[in-house]
Amino acid sequence: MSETNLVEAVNKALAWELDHDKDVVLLGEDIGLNGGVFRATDGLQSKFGEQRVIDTPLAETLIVGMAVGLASQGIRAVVEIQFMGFIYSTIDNMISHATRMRNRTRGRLTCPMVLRAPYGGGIHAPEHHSESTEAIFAHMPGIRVVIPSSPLRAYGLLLASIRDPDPVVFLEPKRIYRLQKESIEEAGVALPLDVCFTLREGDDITLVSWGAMVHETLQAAEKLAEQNISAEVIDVATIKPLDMKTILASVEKTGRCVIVHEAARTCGVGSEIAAQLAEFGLTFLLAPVQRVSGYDTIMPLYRLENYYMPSVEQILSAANAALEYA
Amino acid sequence: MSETNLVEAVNKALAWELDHDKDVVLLGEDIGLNGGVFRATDGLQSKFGEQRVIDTPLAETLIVGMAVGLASQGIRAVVEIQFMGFIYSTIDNMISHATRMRNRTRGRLTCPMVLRAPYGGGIHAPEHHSESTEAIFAHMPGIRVVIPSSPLRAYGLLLASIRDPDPVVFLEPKRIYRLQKESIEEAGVALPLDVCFTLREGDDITLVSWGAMVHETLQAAEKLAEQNISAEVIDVATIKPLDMKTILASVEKTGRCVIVHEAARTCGVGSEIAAQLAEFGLTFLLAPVQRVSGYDTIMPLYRLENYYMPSVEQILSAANAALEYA
Amino acid sequence: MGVYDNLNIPYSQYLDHHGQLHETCSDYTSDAKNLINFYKIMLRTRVFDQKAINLQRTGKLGTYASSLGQEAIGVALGAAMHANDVLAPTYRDYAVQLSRGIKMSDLLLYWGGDERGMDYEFSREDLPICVPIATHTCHAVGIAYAMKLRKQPRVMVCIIGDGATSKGDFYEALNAAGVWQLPVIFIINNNQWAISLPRDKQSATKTLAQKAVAAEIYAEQVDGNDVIACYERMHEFIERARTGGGPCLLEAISYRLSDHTTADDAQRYRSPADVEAQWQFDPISRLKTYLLENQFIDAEALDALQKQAEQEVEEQVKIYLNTATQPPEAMFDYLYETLPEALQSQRDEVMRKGKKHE
Amino acid sequence: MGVYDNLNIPYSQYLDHHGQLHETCSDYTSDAKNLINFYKIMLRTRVFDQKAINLQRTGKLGTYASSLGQEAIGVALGAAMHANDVLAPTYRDYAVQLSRGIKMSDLLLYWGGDERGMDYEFSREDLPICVPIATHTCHAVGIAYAMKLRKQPRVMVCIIGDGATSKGDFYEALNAAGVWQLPVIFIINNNQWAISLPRDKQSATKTLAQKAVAAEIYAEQVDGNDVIACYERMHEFIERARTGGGPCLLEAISYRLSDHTTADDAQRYRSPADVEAQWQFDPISRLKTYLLENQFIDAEALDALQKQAEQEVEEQVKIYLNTATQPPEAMFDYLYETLPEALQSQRDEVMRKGKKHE
Ligand SMILES: Cc1ncc(C[n+]2csc(CCOP(=O)(O)OP(=O)(O)O)c2C)c(N)n1
Ligand SMILES: Cc1ncc(C[n+]2csc(CCOP(=O)(O)OP(=O)(O)O)c2C)c(N)n1
Ligand SMILES: [Mg+2]
Ligand SMILES: [Mg+2]
Repeated sequence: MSETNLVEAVNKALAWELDHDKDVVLLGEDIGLNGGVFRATDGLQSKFGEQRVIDTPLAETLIVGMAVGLASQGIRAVVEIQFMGFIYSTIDNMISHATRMRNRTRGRLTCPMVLRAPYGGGIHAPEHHSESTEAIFAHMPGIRVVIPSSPLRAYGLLLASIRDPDPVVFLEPKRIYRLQKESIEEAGVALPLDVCFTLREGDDITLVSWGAMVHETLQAAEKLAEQNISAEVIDVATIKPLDMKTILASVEKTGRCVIVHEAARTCGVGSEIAAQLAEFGLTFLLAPVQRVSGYDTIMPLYRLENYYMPSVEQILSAANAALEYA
Repeated sequence: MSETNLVEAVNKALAWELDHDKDVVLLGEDIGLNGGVFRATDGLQSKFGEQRVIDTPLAETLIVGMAVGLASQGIRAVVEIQFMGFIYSTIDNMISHATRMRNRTRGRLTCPMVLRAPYGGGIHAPEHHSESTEAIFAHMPGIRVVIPSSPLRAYGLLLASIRDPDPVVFLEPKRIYRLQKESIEEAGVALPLDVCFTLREGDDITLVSWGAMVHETLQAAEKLAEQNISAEVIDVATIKPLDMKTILASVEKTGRCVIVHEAARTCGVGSEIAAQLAEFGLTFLLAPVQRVSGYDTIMPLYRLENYYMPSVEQILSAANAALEYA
Repeated sequence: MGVYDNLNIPYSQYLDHHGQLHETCSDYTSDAKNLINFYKIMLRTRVFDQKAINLQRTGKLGTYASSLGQEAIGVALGAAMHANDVLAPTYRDYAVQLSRGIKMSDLLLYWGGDERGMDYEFSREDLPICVPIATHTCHAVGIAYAMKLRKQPRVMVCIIGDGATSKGDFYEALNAAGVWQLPVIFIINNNQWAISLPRDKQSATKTLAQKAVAAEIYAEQVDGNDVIACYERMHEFIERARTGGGPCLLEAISYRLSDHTTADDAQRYRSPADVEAQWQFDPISRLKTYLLENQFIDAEALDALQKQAEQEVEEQVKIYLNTATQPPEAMFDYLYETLPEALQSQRDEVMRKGKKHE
Repeated sequence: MGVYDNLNIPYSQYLDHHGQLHETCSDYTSDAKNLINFYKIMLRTRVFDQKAINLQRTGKLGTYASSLGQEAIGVALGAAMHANDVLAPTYRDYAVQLSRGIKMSDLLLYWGGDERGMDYEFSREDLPICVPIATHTCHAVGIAYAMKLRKQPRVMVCIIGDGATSKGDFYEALNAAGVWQLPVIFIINNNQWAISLPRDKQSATKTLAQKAVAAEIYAEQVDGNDVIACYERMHEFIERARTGGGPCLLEAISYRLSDHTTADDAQRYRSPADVEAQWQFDPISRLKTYLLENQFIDAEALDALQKQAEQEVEEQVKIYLNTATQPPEAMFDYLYETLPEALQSQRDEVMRKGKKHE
């Protein structure tokens, strides 16, 4: 047991799998001696060698292409893309190959790989370093998209993602890399994929979120509690495929829902959740589903980034609108 | 005036702009002598020269990167990507540069370019040749995504897209390239972007669609009319930004809505429309919004593609479910 | 005239287009049995190819990419590779695929719109046909990395076209192969055309082989219509890589005698006379001349081979035509190892749709 | 030992690291005035750089990428380019940006999190700083294409790092520039490191210049810490391109004396002693030696230049620090030429948010 923050939890999960499965390799830029720009792979190269913790040339298409090839040989490649802003040149390989290798060969070849990337804003990073474009991956068939929001979930979900027999995009909310510490038992126990985590139970309203925004959402729930409003908080965690069962059951109970995410609103994952709530929950919805999200703008440079990102206040005002709706 | 099918309409719009704006160039693979694999650029190179109708090396990243550079010099580059399945390596340039050139330079440089690609299934094409991934582009800020569904709209909307001062992704439903002929007056008159086209008025239910699926949707409306049900049919046409005003006004009138698209369901553009209907139309929705769409699977090879694509029957059964909902 | 004319990339030709041998063969290619085998597979490939085009023309097959005139490259490669080496092919590499035991019926199934055509019975680690140009070059590097990591004496072979050499993927792959000295061979089937784009508009380089200079990878050119030279160079490259010698690149110069695919009409962009003139370099006739002139085979035996090929193709076509379509829910059955619950209802939906259409 | 050791890519050095001249200068670099101007801009760049790092350390600037030790490349380039040529820079090219009239206050605004730092007052056709590595190489090809199409006597210059040479974009751009013989110069600032990856792990090639062989583009190497050699080679390349001579590639060999950025800690992956040893090659001191030894300048004048640079930087910092933040709705105001109606409500929303925070 040790007190661990989110990025350390990532490191521990990687170390565990490298240690227990000789077919796991890591690859990415600056992940070796440098330990990754956020130190997620700190110390792993010296422990597991340059052959398994691979510093690659500066070429993202190559990295994910290699992962597809490695995976076809049964090697579980865990890729680090330095920032989500540099993930776009990997989309071709993800959508044209990784997601469909099993399908197109009718199971002859598979693609057990993980595409890790820090994502999101809020750390005063330079241009292109604050992207939240998870919806692009969530639209791809044949994939899982997993986003942890705490050290414990980072540890357990990353283990599950590496062990998953299909490709997983694992997005790490870098704003909360060092926000919070939790005790992690380093026993290699995975958490389940494909299910939401209900972080707080409540009866009056359901707040649905993922990634760093879970923290603002929890704070909003706390404030609502002060007003004697009991909010249920759901961390979606696996945003593809969606565990709508849990979300629908909650909204059936509360009748009201606010979805909170940092990504741009239009065609974000929030739209899918809202659409399904409207389709399957119309009878029990007591108020329109609200989305509190980033805007449909380019993520501004850092002086304005706080205006871009959803605030506790915005969540509260959406929640109040939903609660007051008659 | 001449009877023109959709792909010929594209050709005529390109020819008009090349003729009337010396700053327009076309670039892509096999668009010269070969006239493009669908003949959309037939005859244009011999008329306007190799300098302006440019056969490029086989490199999609280059092509769209060049378009960004050309556009920064005020040259309106109209790019043809041979099939949407080969568009993915252009995403990096679209999201990291084209969409944000104006924003990041505060208007100093802009990106008036068009990214054309044939898209969708239904022509028994080989693997990777039947993709419908418009939602990826619809999620990008700073962009327009335009999809014509008839020769007339192809002509007018493509002219508008080329003249638009910002980047436009122009997706051509290849299944209907030669389905229908319309009389086109070759006068260079553009149609408006950013608005839906109401193709058929009705009071009982709203059917919303775009691209090739508009035709199945119209057929479904015809069948409903035989049952004395009057369906309003909306062709969204510009799927980003969305003209929700028109859609909301229609659903306010009818109370019921079915959205029809060929792309995978999860995080498709249908989810955004449904989410907004649920948010702004909850009071007048008489039934859950239904989505009839492609599945969240890899587009199957052609033997099964008809099972993948929404059918008139599926639209009818969704419409009937919405109509019967009490 | 290029900037790097003094580069002197080696070029090999053993058997010229008159069927005359100019170099000393290795034991392997001195053995008539092996040459006859080359001939046999080239022939099978060509008969298959013609049949596939006919099937397409009569509506029994989807769009098909012909390998006409480029059979030597694949047959030589098939002979030079070991069974447990791995191949990453394009859509025009039937010759090597057939050599590696991929069934004609599977190739037909693929072009006939059925994913089961990629579930090969043999060479099960080979990648399926790659359509997005050059993307498989990076997969090949990953596979070669796996081989090196596991210290296996295996070699990865990746084939691409001349057009593919313009794509960034190719270069990223080459560079990485050079950095890690991986056991991977890149073979460029330079058939002079990328659909309608002629070789000289694809790149200003005098050779395509010299692109390997950008990664410090050894490269050569070979007459791609000369099955003997192809075999000799490929064999050497592959065995060198197998024993730790690192990556190599081979540009095999050939010509696309057919349209790009059955959906293409090459007369729009090149003259039939130019194509006609290229027939004199046909890889099959030159080997035939050589075999006959050296009495390695006689006309009768050649006839028998032709019949045998036709018969095999007919049988395979029958298997293809008799393969029932998958049920619609098959589109979900290999999407994930276990279908997520969220997708179960979609699978049910398409099953119902299937029932209605029955 | 590489495979292509006989390539003989030319390498130029005029001024060695002791400040000794070994080649005959052109009229331009024989003129003390021009050399003093080189010195001045290198100095300004370095003073600016140090100040920016201090601002970052004291929380007044975001992450910043230092150009320490690589000033010669940019200053030479700034002198070799015409005002109406176009530059596509990386995030480490302040020396050339300052030469081209980009204001320090704008560079600070950019790193200080404000888009207005990319709205340059001069050189308005230059691309803004490019962060996604190598993507601007293809933009450069597009711009050069525009110049050629319009028959303008202008030249496009694109700078990239050693790491960027591994990206496919770079190669696609090179190849296209070769095909169309465009007026574009690619300059590689080979500072030996791509964050933590040393040059020899980035590519197996003996030189980076030889990557141009893959596109049949002429290439040379130059001592990137020798401002005179840099200027001579760049001037020749640029004027050649201007008069229809086509593209070239120049690898300028330098060294990153700083951390990668202020967010980096280079001690994790390279020893301080190695960095220390590189200081002897510093481009500024060698030019200083040369100027002093040849009595082109005296110590007093040098002092004055130093003071002048410091003063200018102080003034520019003041402008930066006094620039009020944009209103929140600024994030919508240059998204499209005209904001689509669908986004109006979001703009209103962020304005309300702004009001609340006031
Ligand atoms: C990334 C990508 N872009 C475009 C295409 C469409 N396309 C299919 S084959 C082809 C030409 C390929 O030429 P080459 O590499 O020389 O191979 P060949 O067909 O001549 O064997 C093109 C452009 C594709 N399949 N993939
Ligand atoms: C496509 C992309 N991948 C990763 C990064 C993160 N990154 C920023 S700078 C850098 C190293 C660049 O090295 P080099 O090209 O040598 O330029 P230098 O920083 O040394 O000037 C990396 C990996 C990026 N900006 N873009
Ligand atoms: Mg070819
Ligand atoms: Mg560098």
